[in-house]
Amino acid sequence: MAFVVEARAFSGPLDLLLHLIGSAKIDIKDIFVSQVTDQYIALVHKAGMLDMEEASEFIQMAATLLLIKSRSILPPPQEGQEEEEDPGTLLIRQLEEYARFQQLAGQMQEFEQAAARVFAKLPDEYPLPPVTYELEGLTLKGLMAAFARVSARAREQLAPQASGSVIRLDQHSVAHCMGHILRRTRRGSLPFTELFSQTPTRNEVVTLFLALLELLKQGRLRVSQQEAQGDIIISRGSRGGEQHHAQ
Amino acid sequence: MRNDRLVGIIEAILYVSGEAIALSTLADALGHGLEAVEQALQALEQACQEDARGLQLKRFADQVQLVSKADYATYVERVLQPVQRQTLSQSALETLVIVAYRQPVTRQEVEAVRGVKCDYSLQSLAQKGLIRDVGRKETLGRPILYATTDQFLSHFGLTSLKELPSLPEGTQEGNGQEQLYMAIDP
Amino acid sequence: MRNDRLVGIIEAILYVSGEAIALSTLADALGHGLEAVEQALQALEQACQEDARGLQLKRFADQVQLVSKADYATYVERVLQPVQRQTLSQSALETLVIVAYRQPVTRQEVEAVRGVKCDYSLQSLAQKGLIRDVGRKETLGRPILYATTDQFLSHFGLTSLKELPSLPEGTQEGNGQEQLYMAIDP
Repeated sequence: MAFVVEARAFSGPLDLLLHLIGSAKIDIKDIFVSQVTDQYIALVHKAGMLDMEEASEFIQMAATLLLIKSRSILPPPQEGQEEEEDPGTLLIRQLEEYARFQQLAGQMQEFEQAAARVFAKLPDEYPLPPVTYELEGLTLKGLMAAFARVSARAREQLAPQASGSVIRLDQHSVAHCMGHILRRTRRGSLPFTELFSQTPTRNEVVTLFLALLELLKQGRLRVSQQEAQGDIIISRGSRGGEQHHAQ
Repeated sequence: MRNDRLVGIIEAILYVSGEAIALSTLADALGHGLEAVEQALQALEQACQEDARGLQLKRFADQVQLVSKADYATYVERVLQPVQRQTLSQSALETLVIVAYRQPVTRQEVEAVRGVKCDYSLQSLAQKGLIRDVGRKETLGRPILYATTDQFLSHFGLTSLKELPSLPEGTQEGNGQEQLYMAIDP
Repeated sequence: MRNDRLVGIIEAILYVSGEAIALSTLADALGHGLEAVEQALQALEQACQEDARGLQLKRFADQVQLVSKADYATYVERVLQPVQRQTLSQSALETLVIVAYRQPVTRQEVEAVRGVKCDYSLQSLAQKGLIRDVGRKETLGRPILYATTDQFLSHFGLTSLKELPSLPEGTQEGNGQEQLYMAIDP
C-alpha cells in the first residue's frame, strides 16, 4: 500500500513531502524556495515504478511540483488574468491541512495503544433459553375458533370413515343407550359429562346423545343447568318410571 | 508487590480468562508463591461476598474461576437470554383443542380427528407445558395418553376443565350431533 | 432493590456478557430508571479504582463494558496472551481520523485531504466496523457518506466523539478560517 523510500513507508505524496520538509527543518510555506521539491522529484525518480497504481499519485505530485517550478520562472500573469488559484498556494494549503490530520492521527495512535491495554472477556456461551411461548394473544375465543375448524374437518372425514373397510360392531344402538341412561339415572341425577365413558368413541357419543334427546322428547328425563357454564344435570322426568319403550 | 495489587491482578486475569485457571499458573505469572496466591484468592473470595459484588470464586481441584453470583442469575438471564416469544402454530393450536376436549387421549385419536400426523405438535405442546403424558391406554401398543396441564387452565383463566366452553353457536352450521360430539367434556 | 445489590447485579451481567451493553438494556432488565443505573455504574466505577480490583468500566456511546485494568495488562498478557488487537496502518489511521473529524464525509473529500486514493482504506475500515456508510450526499453521483461507529469509540477508548482531541493549535499560523472549519465538532 505504501510507497517505500529510504526504508520508510509513506502513506502518500503529502506524507513524503511533509517528511522532507521536516528533515529540511523548514516551514511548509518555504517549500518552493527550498531543495525539498527537487529532493522529492529525485526520490520518486529513483524509487522506480514498481506499482503504477501506487506510484501514480507520487508521480502526479512530482508533476505538480514541476509545474509550480516552471511557473515561477515565467513572468507573473497580469492582474485580473488569474482565473484559478495559484497551484503553489493550493498545495501549501493542502499540506497544512494534511499536516494537522497527521498530527491528530499521532494522538489517536496513542489512544489506540492505551485502549489496547484493556482486555474484555469473551462472552459466556449462554445457552439459549427454551423458547417460551407467547400465549397472550391466544384466548378462549381463539381456542374455540380452532375447535370449530377441527370439528368442521372432522365432519368431512366422517364420510370416508363410514365407508371404510373396517366395520365395527355397533355397540351403541339408540335403544341400548336409552336403557343405559335410564339405568344410570335410577338412583338420582347424573351430570351430563359423566354420561360418557372416559374415552368415548364418536359412535358412542352420537348414539348416547340421540338416546338422551329421545328420552327428553318422551318426557322421561329432564335436564337442568345451575349456571351458564355449569354442568348439565340429567334427572328423571315427570313421565319417568321404569317403563321401557322399545323402539 | 502489595497484597492489594495481587488481588486486583488475579481478578483481572480471571476476568479476561473467563475460564478456570490453575493456581500454579497464577503463581508463575505473578512471580509469587502458591501461599501468596492462596491468600489473595481468599481476600478476593471474601470481597465478593458483598452485595455490591456480582462475582464469586468457583474453586475446584487446584483451579479457580470467576463466575457470576448465583443470586443474581435471574437478572443475568434477563439480559442475556432474551425471551424468545413465539405464538402457537395453527397445528399446535388444533391439537391442543382436541386434547383439551377429549382428554385423556392418545396420539392416534388426535390424529384421527385432525387427519394429519400429530407427533410433532403433541411433543411441542408437551415441551411448552400445556399438555402432559398421563399414562397409557390399555390397548394394543399401550399408547400414551395425553391431557392438559394446570398451566393450560391458568393460561385460559379456567379453574377447571369443566369451564371449557361448549362450541360457539352460529359459527357452525348444521350438524348439531357432530358439534356436541366435539364439545364433550371428558 | 438495595443499591448495593444493583451494583452487584450490574457487575454480574457485565461479567457474563463480556461485551458492551447498552445502559437502556440494563435499565430494562433491572426494572430501574436510567438514573439508578447510572448511579450504580458510578459506584462500580469508583469501587474499581481500588488496587484490589482488577477491572474497570469502559464506557462509549451509551454502552458500558467491563474490561481488565490497563495497569495490570502486563500480567494478564503473561497468562493469557490475549490476541493482540491489530493496530491500524498509517494510511488507515489517517483516513479514519479524517472521517472522524469530517463526518459525514465522502471518499472524494477524504482523498482531497490525503492526496491519495482511499477506496481501499475506507473499505478495510468499514470491514473492521470502525466506519460505516450513513447515506449518500445529494450531489452529482450521489457519493456514499461515511461516519465512524461505536466500535471506533471503543477501539480508541473514547466515550464519545466529543472526546476527540481538538485540532492542534500553534503549529499553524494563519488561515484561521480553515482551522475553524476543521475544528467543527461533527
